[in-house]
Amino acid sequence: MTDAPTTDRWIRYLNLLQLALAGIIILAPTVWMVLSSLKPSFEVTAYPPTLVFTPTLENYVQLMKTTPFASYAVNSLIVTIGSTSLGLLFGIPAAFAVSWTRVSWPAILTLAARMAPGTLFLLPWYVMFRQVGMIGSYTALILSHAVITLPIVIWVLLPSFDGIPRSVYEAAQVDGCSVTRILWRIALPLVGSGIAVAAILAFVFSWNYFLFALVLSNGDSKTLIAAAFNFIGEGSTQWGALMAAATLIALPPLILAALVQRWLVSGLTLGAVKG
Amino acid sequence: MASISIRNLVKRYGNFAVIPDLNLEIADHEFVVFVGPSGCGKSTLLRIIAGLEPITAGELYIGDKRVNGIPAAQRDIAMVFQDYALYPHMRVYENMSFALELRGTPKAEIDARVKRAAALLHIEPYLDRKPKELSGGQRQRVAMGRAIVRNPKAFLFDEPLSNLDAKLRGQVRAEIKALSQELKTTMVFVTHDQIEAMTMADRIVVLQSGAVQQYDTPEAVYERPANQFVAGFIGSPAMNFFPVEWRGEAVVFSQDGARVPLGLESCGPLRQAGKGVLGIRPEHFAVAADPADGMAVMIKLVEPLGSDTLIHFDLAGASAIARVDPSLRPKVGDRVSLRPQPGKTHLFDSTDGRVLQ
Amino acid sequence: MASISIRNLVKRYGNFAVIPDLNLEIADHEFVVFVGPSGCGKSTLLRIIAGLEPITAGELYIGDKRVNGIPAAQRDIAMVFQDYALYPHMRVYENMSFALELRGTPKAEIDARVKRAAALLHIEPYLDRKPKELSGGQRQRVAMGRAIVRNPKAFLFDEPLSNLDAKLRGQVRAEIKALSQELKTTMVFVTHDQIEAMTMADRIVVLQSGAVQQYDTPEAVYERPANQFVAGFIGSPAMNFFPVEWRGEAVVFSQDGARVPLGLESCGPLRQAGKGVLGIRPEHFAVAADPADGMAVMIKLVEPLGSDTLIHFDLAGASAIARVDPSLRPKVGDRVSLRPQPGKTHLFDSTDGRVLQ
Amino acid sequence: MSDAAATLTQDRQRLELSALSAPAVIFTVAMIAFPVVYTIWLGFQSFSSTGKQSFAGIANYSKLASDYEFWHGLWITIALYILALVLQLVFGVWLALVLFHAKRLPGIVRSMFISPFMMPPVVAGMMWLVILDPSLGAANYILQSLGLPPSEWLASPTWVIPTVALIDSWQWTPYVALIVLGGLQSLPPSVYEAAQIDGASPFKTFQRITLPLLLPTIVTAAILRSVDLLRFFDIIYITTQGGPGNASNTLNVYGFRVGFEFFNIGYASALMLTLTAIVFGAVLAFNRLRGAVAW
Amino acid sequence: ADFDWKKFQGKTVTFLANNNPVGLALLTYKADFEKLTGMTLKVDGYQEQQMRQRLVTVMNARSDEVDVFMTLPSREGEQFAAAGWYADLSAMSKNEAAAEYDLAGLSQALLKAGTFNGKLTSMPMNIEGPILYYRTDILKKCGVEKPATIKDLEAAAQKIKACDSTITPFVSRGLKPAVAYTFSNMLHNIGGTYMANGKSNLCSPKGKQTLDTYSRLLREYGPPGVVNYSFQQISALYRGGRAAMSFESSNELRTVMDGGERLKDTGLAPFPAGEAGQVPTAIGWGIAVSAYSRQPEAAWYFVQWATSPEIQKRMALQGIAPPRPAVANDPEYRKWIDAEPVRKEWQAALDVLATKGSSEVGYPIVANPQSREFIGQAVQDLILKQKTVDQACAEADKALDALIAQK
Ligand SMILES: Nc1ncnc2c1ncn2[C@@H]1O[C@H](COP(=O)(O)OP(=O)(O)OP(=O)(O)O)[C@@H](O)[C@H]1O
Ligand SMILES: Nc1ncnc2c1ncn2[C@@H]1O[C@H](COP(=O)(O)OP(=O)(O)OP(=O)(O)O)[C@@H](O)[C@H]1O
Ligand SMILES: [Mg+2]
Ligand SMILES: [Mg+2]
Repeated sequence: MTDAPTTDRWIRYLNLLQLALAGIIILAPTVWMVLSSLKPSFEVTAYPPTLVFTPTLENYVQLMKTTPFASYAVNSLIVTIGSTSLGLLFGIPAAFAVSWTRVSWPAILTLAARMAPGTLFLLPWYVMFRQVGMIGSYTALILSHAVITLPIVIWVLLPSFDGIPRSVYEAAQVDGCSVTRILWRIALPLVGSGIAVAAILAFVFSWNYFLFALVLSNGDSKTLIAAAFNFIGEGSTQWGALMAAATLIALPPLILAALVQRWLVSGLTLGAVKG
Repeated sequence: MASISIRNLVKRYGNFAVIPDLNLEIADHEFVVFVGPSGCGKSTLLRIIAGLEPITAGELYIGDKRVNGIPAAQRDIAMVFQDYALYPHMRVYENMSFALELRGTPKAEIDARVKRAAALLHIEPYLDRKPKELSGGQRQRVAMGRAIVRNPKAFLFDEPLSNLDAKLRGQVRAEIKALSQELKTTMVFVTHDQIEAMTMADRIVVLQSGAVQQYDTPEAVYERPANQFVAGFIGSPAMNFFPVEWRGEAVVFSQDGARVPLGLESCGPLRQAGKGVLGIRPEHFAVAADPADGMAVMIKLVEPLGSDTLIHFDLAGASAIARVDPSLRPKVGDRVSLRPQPGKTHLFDSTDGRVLQ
Repeated sequence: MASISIRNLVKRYGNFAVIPDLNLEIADHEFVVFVGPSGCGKSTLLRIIAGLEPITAGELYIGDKRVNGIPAAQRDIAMVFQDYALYPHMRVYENMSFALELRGTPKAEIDARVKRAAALLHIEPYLDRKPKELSGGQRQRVAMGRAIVRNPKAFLFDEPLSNLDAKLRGQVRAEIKALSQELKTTMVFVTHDQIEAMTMADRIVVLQSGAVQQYDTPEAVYERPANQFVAGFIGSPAMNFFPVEWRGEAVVFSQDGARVPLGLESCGPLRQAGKGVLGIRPEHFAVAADPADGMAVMIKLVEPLGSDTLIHFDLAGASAIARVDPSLRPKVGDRVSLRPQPGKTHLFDSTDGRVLQ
Repeated sequence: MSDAAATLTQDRQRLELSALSAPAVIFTVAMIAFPVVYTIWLGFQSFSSTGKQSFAGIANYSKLASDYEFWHGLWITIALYILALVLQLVFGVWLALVLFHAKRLPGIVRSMFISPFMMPPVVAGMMWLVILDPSLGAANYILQSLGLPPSEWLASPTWVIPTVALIDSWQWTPYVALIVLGGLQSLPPSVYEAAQIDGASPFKTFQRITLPLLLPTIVTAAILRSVDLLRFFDIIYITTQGGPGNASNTLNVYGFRVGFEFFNIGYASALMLTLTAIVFGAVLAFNRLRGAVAW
Repeated sequence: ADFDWKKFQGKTVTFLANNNPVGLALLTYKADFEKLTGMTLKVDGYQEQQMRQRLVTVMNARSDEVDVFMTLPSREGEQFAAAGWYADLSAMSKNEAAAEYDLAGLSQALLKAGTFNGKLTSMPMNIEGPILYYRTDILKKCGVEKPATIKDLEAAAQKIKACDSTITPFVSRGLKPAVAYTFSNMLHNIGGTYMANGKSNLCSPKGKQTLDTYSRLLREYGPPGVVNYSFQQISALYRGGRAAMSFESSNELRTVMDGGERLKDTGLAPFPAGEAGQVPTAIGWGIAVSAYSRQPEAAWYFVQWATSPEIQKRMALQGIAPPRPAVANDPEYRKWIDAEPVRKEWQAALDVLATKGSSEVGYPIVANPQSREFIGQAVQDLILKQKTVDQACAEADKALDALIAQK
């Protein structure tokens, strides 16, 4: 119905081409991972690499049989959702305040915990949480993971908040909004895509982080990712199971990304402000 | 419902003093219009009153309360922003109801008020739209609506009608005026439109470079401008200025020594000062029936406005404009004889622009 | 330097046809002004010409070239946006030089052109600032400057002067007019300002709901409006309308049967139609010296504009306005006797608003 | 003058704003104060091989200066950092643009595009180890079937760092892209229309409009990547453990091994703190830059 | 006589396990232990590096959270012992043992390897060591005999290379920290020692010879990228049929046989002899009680159960080579061994390990883990031809001397 400009069409083709290229590079290894999880264990490292094979769910079956996969998954979910929520809860207001005041030390401070190698925290945290008897509790894990999620949330949201025209905040102030209200009623709905990105990133980072779980959890509260290591080991690297575990582990973040992707595409809908 | 009092206000951006030192008293219930050239600090002043801009020095009172440290949210002021500043994610209805909601106004009342404002501004069909789906003028009206649904201590309007057509502007202007009389709320209004300024204001503040040039009623500002700046700024087309001298018991143009056909009654001050600047508004030229009676000029350009016609011409080395009756049907190249209407001329000091009287 | 030709243009947002079916021919070098109520589709039309908005149906030619599929960047058109759309990260200078740079204009020439435009718009002091450090009017001038440094096929201006004070607006208006004559570039200009429309346009397009109501010279639009809408829209304050009938060889107000003091020469059409709507502009009332000669009205409201004074009154059940000389010094409650100036009245069909002649 | 401005700004509002960032600040301080103090203390301890612990003064730090592995690790760390950061920023921006323009891409597919960093880094490392194996891996198999010479990838002292950078970029480019995509969404659309009118080609628009407007976001991504890249660990640990030789022995890998494989906690603490200081420096520098490119 | 398995009924013992086949095999019988003793066994299982990380953390915090943990005495024994992390098992192993425990039945070499300063720190769980996996079919095709000496090995590799260019003649560990495991075997076979007179001895003729031979074998006959090879790659390469000879851990048998392709064409033997004959590396995982455990006796109950003849026999049936010669003769186990020819050869090789084996992997010093780095570094430098043998050994010696001097 509408005439698309001709050059636009070329650009579209070019874009499609790039999309395909990026897709292949990005997805090939992932596809390989999924395929591997469907291969018999020994075939993963077969040479030349096999593309045609009879898929088997054996690895998944074995995974479920040999590990309390579901309960690890529940642990992981609790810890990840907890720490992501905590990160968002603390991070959103902080990012907003930093963007508003342009005073950035709080943002840098929260990042400080990410500047140090994670191993630096192992011993002191172990000592610290042991002192209060929290080793093995979800709380300890959630708190430690929030140290990872918090700076991600803050830093990802900063540019989004910066992008909101000041005068919109000002209008809200004049309308009688306190700063906090402005955050919840005005700023937050406008940075939907930022929040979606922050949530995904925080979730993934927390989900995939194993170091803290290593010392702060015990057998019962161990996370999925920490358990995944069990398939690597001298005398027994179980490739198939490892890939199956990896596939399953990558699933929740993917599902989350798919869920919030609606917010990923919709950015600020400006048209409220001149200039 | 509050007076606004500004004392020794200073506002700087970096080294640049937008407002060097300003004092202003706006009485309760008063309708004050700020006018001044673009960039003179009108918006800044409004934003300071609203509490959106920190003050470099000085004091600000709303009612009896010193509000220097008080955030905008607690000043209970409604404002229309020059750049609209609508909430992009809210529909028009929500944009307008938001402030009321914050105040816990009952739903039914909110609805009534929003509907009323929408009707007044002719934006009922758009209540369900998002700002980005509106035209410029519609957005501006929403911004306006957002303010007038409220019942604040004071309204601040920053060029709220600039994107409306004349007809709508006339209507809205009348409604605002009515509103101000009904609510008895203090109003501060920024506009570039002379008609708006003249028709709405109880008093007009003429600003230049952040300083008050004159603060008086519209008639006074028009008829008795305090200085050459005000005289030149108020009135459209602008007042014509000619350097004149008192020479040989008569007023003559400095440029060519030609005599200015002026009644002597208005020459007193010039007699003392020796020289000055003569100001004549375009509408205060009369076409002299007797050519000898006026100054003969040649028409350079004719601008028919429908109701009137503007003629451009050169006089005493300056380009000048006169507003004449269209029935005159002037044409470029025609010669006409003009004379200032008696008692309608102004004289200013040639150095500092102060009015001479 | 190109004509613009719009044929059977349709533009819809969803189900809402902003422009139902529009035809328009703008000649090369022509200066065309779009006027119309807020939301009637002026910006949309401009954006369509610029290539920023896809067309639902119809054809668009710039010069001889069908540009339906051509992206904006290749149409070589300069545009001033209603919402400025300045580049927030560039200084004023860069904002203005960007387009020239893209065209590989030599540095020295860029500099010269930017400086010239900046001088013309009085924004030289701000060349080093970022847009957020400017006042509303200054931003608007930068947006203007960004367009006029170029030498495009056509200029599109979307209310480019709405935030400027009268004086500056007058200057810039004159400059644009001069520019258009110097460059001989096709210009399309949207404005709400009657004076701008009247003084600048070669031809005026009056739009309503996306449809052209009249497309003619300013004089024609003012003096011979094609229909009641145009008559009511052009002119400020707006034309007064009264339903009238042809009764007993005379024109009478439908409402009260009172006779309208009209010369019979202007009643021909009414005689045929039987009834119609009489239009009288506020400036076309004359104060009758002899009270018996006119219609006696009581002044409800007085609006002194300085150069003129508006009086509001009720006539034949409708609210009406007349523009009178301030020397009359009318007061609320005064009674005056008014009569339409002969030959200055208009008659419209009472059903479809078409002009009767 | 500006202090006058400061005293007169809205105090209540400042308080409220502080209250907004307070939870994050307090939480962070509560979580890291003890570890930092404890580690600083550990850094001044010496753990003799017999497990006895004693105060060592700055011995651990002076040892750093003369430790060849430390300086080598620093060099490796920085080389890898710069290489990987540049790769990821360049391709991340590119990917973000491609995704941004592919508006009609179904959500699931879009999510797939950003999937690599959802893969646990350890798994990614294992996977690439298999793929890049010079004699077993698919990478060389593909190269050879295309008639290209095979590469030693991770086994070559010269190529190990570029290869690790590539692996890391494969995994984290989508992450950068995601952040940049978030930034792209918040750019004012009207500016693009102005650029079109000014006659900017798509490339020019990108270069002169998009990129400068995105810079703050890109710098943010760079900050987030910097803190990870300077502490590069997982993939090396899985694939080369610092080898061949010490060609990929980054500071963090080295520090980890000193602490948890060689059990010298004191020296490891000194190493880690030094590394932390380096990261901190980088973050501060980038934060400055962020201020400079804000619009 | 008065030994009572239920003595600590109701107690909970926490076990930090390594998720390697040894640990996993043991834990299949967890329920049996709990039933037998009435105790609760809380298992915390991790992959090796992670387990070590957790252990280091827990121990450095002097936490009593872990009662029992798995340990590799040949690697970290000295260091942990010096740090005082092991409880002394000497007394308990004698006084608190069930009648059927048979302390003496455990491999004495391995017990010795777990004894530091006269303290018995861990009980052996298995025995393992690098052995040569070779392809009978390829050797036959290329007319090569099963190599009996290191020289033979190299000659065989050369012939294979000439006879079938698609196959990797020989593969072993090249990854820096992993090298010591196989390297030590060759060094000992050649007759070298790591230390002499309290100094590092790599630059001795035998040391140099070993460095040269080991690296040359891998450089000339090994796969490309061998410097990153550890068990994973080696097993994969061999299992995939792309290597003729592979020198890898005995524990890899199961991995190598996965898929069944190598079942029929694989031969197994201890590493060929050198000038000093065959001195295979034989190590084992140990199970130790933490010095910070608040219930060492209860912990010991678990340890003794885990290393009891009954359990070790059962584990043996899962392919965990038992550190008890007696178990190797158990009829049930023999039946399992006889089921496959490769298992027979495997057991035969392990028998050699058990009798002649040395548990010395890397330097017999506290900083053993670190010493392995320098061995690996020297080997890698040679594989990559970045240094001459003299340079490489001299550099390693220098670094190792400094390490030895650290006391
Ligand atoms: N995205 C959109 N979706 C739906 N309606 C739209 C959208 N954009 C504009 N409109 C409608 O189209 C009509 C024409 O808009 P346009 O901006 O052209 O008006 P205009 O004549 O420029 O008005 P103004 O003088 O107020 O700027 C308006 O009624 C507006 O509400
Ligand atoms: N952030 C800033 N930094 C520096 N100067 C600024 C800043 N904001 C505004 N200014 C300057 O302050 C002056 C006053 O601005 P203000 O917006 O109050 O003008 P205004 O009277 O509202 O003009 P207009 O009629 O054009 O809207 C202008 O000259 C403007 O350039
Ligand atoms: Mg302003
Ligand atoms: Mg518009």
